[in-house]
Amino acid sequence: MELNFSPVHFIAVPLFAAFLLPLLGRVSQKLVTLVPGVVLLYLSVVAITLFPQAYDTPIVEIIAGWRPPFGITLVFGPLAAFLVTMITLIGFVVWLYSYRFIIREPLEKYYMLFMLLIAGSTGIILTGDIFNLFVFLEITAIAAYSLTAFLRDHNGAEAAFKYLLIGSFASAFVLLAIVILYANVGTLNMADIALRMGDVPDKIKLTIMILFIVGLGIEAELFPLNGWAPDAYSQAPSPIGAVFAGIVVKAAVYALMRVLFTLFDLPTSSHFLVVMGTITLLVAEMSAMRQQQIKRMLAFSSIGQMGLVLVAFGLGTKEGIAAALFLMFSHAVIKTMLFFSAGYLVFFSGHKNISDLEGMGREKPWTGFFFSLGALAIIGLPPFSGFWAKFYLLVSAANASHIFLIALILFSAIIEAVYYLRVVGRLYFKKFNDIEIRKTPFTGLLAMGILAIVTLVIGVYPDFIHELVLPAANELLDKAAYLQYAMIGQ
Amino acid sequence: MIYYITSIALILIGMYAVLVKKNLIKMIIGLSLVDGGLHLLFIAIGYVDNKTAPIFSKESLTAADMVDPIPQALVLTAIVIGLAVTAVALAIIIRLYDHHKTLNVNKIRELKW
Amino acid sequence: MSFDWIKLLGFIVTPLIASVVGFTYMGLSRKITARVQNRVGPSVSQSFIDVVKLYSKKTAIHHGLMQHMGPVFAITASITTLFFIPVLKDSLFFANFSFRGDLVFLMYIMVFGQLGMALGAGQTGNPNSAIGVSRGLSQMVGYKVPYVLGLLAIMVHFKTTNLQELIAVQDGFRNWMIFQMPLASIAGLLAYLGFMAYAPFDVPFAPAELASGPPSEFGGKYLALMMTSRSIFTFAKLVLFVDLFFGGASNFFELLIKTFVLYLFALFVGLVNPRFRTEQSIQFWWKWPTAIGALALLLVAWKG
Amino acid sequence: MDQLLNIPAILAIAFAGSILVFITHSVFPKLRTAIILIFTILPAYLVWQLPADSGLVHFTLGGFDLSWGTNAYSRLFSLLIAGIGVLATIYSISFMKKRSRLGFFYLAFLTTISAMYGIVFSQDLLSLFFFWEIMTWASFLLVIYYSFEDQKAGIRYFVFSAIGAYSLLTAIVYLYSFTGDLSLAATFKVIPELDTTQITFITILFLLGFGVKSALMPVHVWAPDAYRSAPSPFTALFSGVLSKMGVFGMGLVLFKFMGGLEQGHIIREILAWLGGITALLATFYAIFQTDAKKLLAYSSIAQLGYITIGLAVGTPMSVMAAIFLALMHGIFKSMLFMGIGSVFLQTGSLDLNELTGLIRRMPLSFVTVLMGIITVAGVPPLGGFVGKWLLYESLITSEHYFLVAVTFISSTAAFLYLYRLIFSIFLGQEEKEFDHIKEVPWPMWVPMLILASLTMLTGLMPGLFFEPIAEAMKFLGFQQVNWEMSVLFNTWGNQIDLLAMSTSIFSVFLLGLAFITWKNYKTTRYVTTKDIHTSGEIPTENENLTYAVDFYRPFERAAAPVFKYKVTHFYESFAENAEHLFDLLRHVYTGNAQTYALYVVIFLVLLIVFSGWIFGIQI
Amino acid sequence: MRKIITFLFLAILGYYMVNLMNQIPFGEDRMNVGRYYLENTVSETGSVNTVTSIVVSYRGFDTLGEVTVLFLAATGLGAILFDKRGKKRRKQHASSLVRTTSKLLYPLIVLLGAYVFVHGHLTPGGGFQGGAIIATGVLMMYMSYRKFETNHKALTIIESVAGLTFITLGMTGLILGQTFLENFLPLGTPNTLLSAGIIPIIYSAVGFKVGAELTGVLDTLLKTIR
Repeated sequence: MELNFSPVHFIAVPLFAAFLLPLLGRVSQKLVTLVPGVVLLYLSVVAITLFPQAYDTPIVEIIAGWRPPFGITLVFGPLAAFLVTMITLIGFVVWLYSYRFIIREPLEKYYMLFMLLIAGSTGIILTGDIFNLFVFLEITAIAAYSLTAFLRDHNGAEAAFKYLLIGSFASAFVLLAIVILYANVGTLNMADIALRMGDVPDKIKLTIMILFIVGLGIEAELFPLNGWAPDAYSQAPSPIGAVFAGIVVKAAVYALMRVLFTLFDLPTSSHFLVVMGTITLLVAEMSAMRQQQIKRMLAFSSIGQMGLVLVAFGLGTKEGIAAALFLMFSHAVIKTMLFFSAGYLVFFSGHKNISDLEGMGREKPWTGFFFSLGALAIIGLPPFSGFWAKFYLLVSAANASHIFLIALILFSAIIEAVYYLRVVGRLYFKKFNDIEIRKTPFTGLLAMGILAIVTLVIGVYPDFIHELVLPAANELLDKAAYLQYAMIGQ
Repeated sequence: MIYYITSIALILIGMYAVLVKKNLIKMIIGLSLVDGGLHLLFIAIGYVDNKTAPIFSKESLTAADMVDPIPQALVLTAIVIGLAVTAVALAIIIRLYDHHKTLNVNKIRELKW
Repeated sequence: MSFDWIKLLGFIVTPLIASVVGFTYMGLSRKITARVQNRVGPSVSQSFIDVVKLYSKKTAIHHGLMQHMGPVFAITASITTLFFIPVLKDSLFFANFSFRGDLVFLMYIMVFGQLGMALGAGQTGNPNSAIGVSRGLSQMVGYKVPYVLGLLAIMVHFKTTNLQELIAVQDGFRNWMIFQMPLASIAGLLAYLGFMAYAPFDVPFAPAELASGPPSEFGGKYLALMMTSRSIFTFAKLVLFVDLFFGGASNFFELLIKTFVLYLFALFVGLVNPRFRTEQSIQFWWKWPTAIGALALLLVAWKG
Repeated sequence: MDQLLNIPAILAIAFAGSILVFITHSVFPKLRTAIILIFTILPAYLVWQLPADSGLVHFTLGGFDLSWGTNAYSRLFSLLIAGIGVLATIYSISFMKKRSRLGFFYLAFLTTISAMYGIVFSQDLLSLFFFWEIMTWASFLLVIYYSFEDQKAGIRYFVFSAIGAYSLLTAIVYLYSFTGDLSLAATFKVIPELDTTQITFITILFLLGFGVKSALMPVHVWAPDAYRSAPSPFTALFSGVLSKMGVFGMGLVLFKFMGGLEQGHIIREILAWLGGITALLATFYAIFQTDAKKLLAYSSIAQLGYITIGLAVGTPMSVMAAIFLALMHGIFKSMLFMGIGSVFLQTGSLDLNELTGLIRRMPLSFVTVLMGIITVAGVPPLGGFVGKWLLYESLITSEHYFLVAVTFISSTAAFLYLYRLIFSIFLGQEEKEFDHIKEVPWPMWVPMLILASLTMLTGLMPGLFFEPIAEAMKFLGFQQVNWEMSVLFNTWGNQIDLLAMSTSIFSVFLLGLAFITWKNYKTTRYVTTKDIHTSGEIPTENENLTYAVDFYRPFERAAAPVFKYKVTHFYESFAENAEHLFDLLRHVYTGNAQTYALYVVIFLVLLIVFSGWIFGIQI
Repeated sequence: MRKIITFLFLAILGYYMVNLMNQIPFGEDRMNVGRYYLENTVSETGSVNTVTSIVVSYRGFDTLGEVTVLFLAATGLGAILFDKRGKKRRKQHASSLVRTTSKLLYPLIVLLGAYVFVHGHLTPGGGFQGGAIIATGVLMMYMSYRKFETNHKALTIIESVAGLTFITLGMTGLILGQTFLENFLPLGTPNTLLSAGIIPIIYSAVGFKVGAELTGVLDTLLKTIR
């Protein structure tokens, strides 16, 4: 049945589930917790079945039967396929983890927001229409605000407010950019815009690009714009922290890159990205060094990783972008695992501070083990996926002959090693006493285990991912081809 | 042109409110000001001199004498989004008020560094 | 290697001669010291009497394996050293192994004995022995510096590390090393004082302070063995330095004269000097002798 | 062909073993020992079976062509790993019996061994680095195994290894950007074609990378604490084999990579002098340690200094000396650490001021340590002498006069700490508190004695080692390497006949021993060390006659100027300041929402204003 | 201090924006996609209100997102303010005048709202506007009567059902036609109520949804005020 083979499912099905959940809530809470999992599983199945097709010939889904540029299209090329698959899989694991982790009311609201978040981020990646992208960006953002404030005992509200304030600045700038863009090209389909971009004066083009950079850069955690990130990450429920690191930011970065690479081709923009990425990386790692709260530390570290991703994109070469995608994948997996284990550590010990977690590794051997594994992996040690990500990045940097950049990256990696290993060390010494032993839920362990296995397998045999990211990188670079199929030939 | 100026002025005033006012509610008002400004700007861009609304209510009307419909359609969406954001913001502010018993943004700084 | 019995005979005779000469020198040293201090002093044969007495004595006690083996280590070292030193110039009879070894090896084998003695002394658990050992080893680090520098200079200059060849190059009075390479020789001779461990460098044994230091727990045959080894070792050292700096000796007469003069030199230095503390002696060696040795080495290195 | 498949098989078995141990430990500990033994001995056996020069196994991973294979050089080191690895594992089994978290321990332990196999077998830079890093983190886990206090040491170790590894990585990617091919063979070909600055840059990076692991000054500061913190069986492996990986790498760099940098090149000289300084200073530091393992750690640093000198000087003789010393150091240092470790196991202390008089309690350990220190001191007739002799002769003949003086002095000073080690632990007064001490069980002393006999053997006929070493040096590019079974000779034609030497030594020794025993064994009786001549009266029990504290005070006073400066302080202050800087820097994140918003606006405005400068187009 | 900095930067920003806007002449006709819409909307969608046709048909996907955003707002509020629902209300009633008037007007307002979104494809206005009008009516009632209650369950059910209708329509389009949200009903004659295919249906669904959601939001907020 061709129903299965349509990218629109990635958006429609979660929405459907989200709308359905309140009704199911009337029936039974069990369903409320189960249905999202089923949906995400289904989506992953769809993604994997669509995969080869997308890599063979990109699927362009027309909405409401209007050809571009008049209707809205969903473009499901290799890049989109890669990221969407990643998002659905991560989403599924997050659900697996939340299944027993989120036990406070309102359950159904949590899962509705979660579903909407998934829908939004997949929408960002799939859509071929700039305004539609804005809409989905907003959906993701609002869902994220609400989820940040979900826990009522933490300072969730404060974090959410900061996030919302900066986030609405972001939306304002993006909208402004779209307005000016529309005023100049009179169309909204990205491919069409790219075609008409030629006769836009450079200054206006540049202004639009700057507005996009600032607006999307806020979501992508560019350095001076990422004040919201640490708070949001650390205050949101642990699975949501994982979702931020693994899904939301990735979608935002995709949006930024899609806009920069497809709409604009100003030559020096890439160098700008490299510089900003490096600054982000360094500042984030340095701030992470002195954090007391474990989740805050993780937050800063993932900001740093995003900095790396930006650097890799900024290199602008094919292998650079491939490295960036690889990095996105491995970071999504590892950081999710870290957030999960940290979540359980904090949950069981009842303390957020690293100094209070001493000996937790002995109380909770598996959780501690997964945390240590994640730490080793994210530092970039073999045989974990992090190593390959870093290696590809460095190789591409070297081929672009940025030796200094390599030095900086490795310096930051050393800082990272220090603060992660501090935590790992603390976990295993000093028996932890004042704690009543509760069993770690099996689903949680399963979730972490899956991620651990993934990072290990990718670390030993990176070709799985490496062969996928190359065409994806190609798509981002090969503008002509994109226009060709996004406009369906015209 | 005056429309442009006005809407830009609105945007800037809103931003000023957000950046300077200490009261959370006022900051949110500032945000909606920014939104309003943006929407006006969009509409203003879509406007074409002495054309009418894009509704074929009478047979006599042709496509030639109508303004650009797209901005209006988009602004409709934008408005709704702005509304949603404002609603969530207000809800968060209620929570903040419960937690900190103040609306002064400088006093709400438990998460830092 | 073609093995002829005359050599084997050499292996047996050389130690004997060495011990005899060594004991004689010891006796002489005591006599001379006494005369200088205006005493009568024991007869020259005293040390022979001592050692014979000790050998015939019945050893009563021991403190364990290492004390048992320490003296054996010591004598092994001394005799092996002797074997590898050409006692007489171009005489097959006393050449023994000296063609098959070289200076670097000698430097090491000479330490071997001290190590064995130190181990033995350590076993006895007498604090004095331990203190003596610690001082001795510390001093060793002191005087090795100029010694090594001087020897290096010589080896480098003549492009050989073999003692035989070094003797060969200094035949004839004015070709003695001390004239050919005065600086190196001076450094070496100053170090030689340390080797002999007479005053002012006798703090390791420090008679009357440490109760004769490392050997203080040894009695009977142990002590006898150690005394023998010491005498042989003394002789070996003297011969070594004679070979190094004074052109070796072609017959016993010459050898005795040279060695005795050298011995007296050490002795008189000791007689006119008070005892240095360990660090003083170390610093003494690390100042001028080292400088001289370094200078010598520099000159050689610069020349070729 | 099956020989080719062996290498992946070895690595697979080894790594699988480590994981299997981790699992079985938690499931059914009964099988643990068996599995450990199987999965250390089987790979070792396969390594033994490997031919000296198997072809390459080619495969691509992650888009890079990788290749594994053996050559004479790597085979030499792989045999070292196999031998010491097996012995250390056997030793560890009864050493670690009483400890907890054994699964964790053996996971890391076996992983380290396997990673080292990987390092020597990998014929391309990527897999070299890959295994290198695995080795690093596995050993890090072992360093922090014992307690929270060791964590500082562990992190210091990891940070320095990371610095090294990352300079390695930089060099690798930099090279790759020229060659586009990671295999060693291709790299060797390409490097000479680069210009000198590039070669110098790459070489320095590589040397830094490998020098860290082999504890070269000034990047040695991690070593003492790390060696001290790690459990003794692993310290044996750590200092004995793991540090040799650095040597292995240096050998590759100096003789294969630096095609452009001939003998006497400035880098070689600097490296040699670094090694010399390392040897000297490390020895002096070692003299004043009161912790047995730290003492040995510094001594290892010094020994590695000698090895570095030998490699850096780079004449055939010196290289042979270096590799021989490396092997010897692998043997005697692991045996010393094992000996000290067994003392630690039985007494629970490593403090030289506290331990005393264990000789009659633990004779076998004593013998081990005795042989060990004789070897370290380089006193004939044991194997250490051969290496030292070769090194000095090579230095003299290659006109590194002052270098040889420095090394000689340092090796003379080595006597001090060696004597102190054996004296304070085994000799001296026998105290009551150690009366109950027993000798360690056989799985611990058998490996020690095996190694001890090895040192004896190498002392008599070093040719057994010269043969493979000569092969390895052929691989390194030394065509004609002369050696004989038991005669050492230098390029001036001076020689030393080890057989003559040992015959005289042993014959005299046996004669003397026979004499003294025959004379004494009936008559003498054993008395305790309390019963000594102290000016006539017998000391009472509680009278302290042990002379151990500040054993070398006079020497310390004499050598005081040397110890004024410690590079550690520099690093620590650096780290401290860095952390303060970071702390300052993260105050950018003032928790104020408005400030963040302001950042956004400011950033936007700045971008617009300076757009000309940033993007090239002024708005 | 902060004020000055802010003012400064905003001034610069404003300057640049005005500059920018100068390059975009006001009131000029620069449509290209828009023209296509204007020309073909009647023939293609059968809706005479181009804006509506764009909102619902050409860019229907946006509208789906839009609805989602509103739904999201309602859900988010529910999640954020979960544990403090329905505590207290205002103390006193409004004046009787107000009460009677609102009681009179309330049905009319709701009716008007319904009219607006049903005729979305013919007249200005549509689902959102209609929903908003309905919500206003409810708000009025809230203000006048203390006792006034809306059935929250009912509201949520309406939201869900309406949303489901929207997506189901889309899916039906996907099944019957080729694409999501494709029109599968006859277009009918323009300017009559039953025309423009699925547009009125979708708009009615949207109307219900928006009305219910806004009401829900108001309900939540009102009931949490202390």
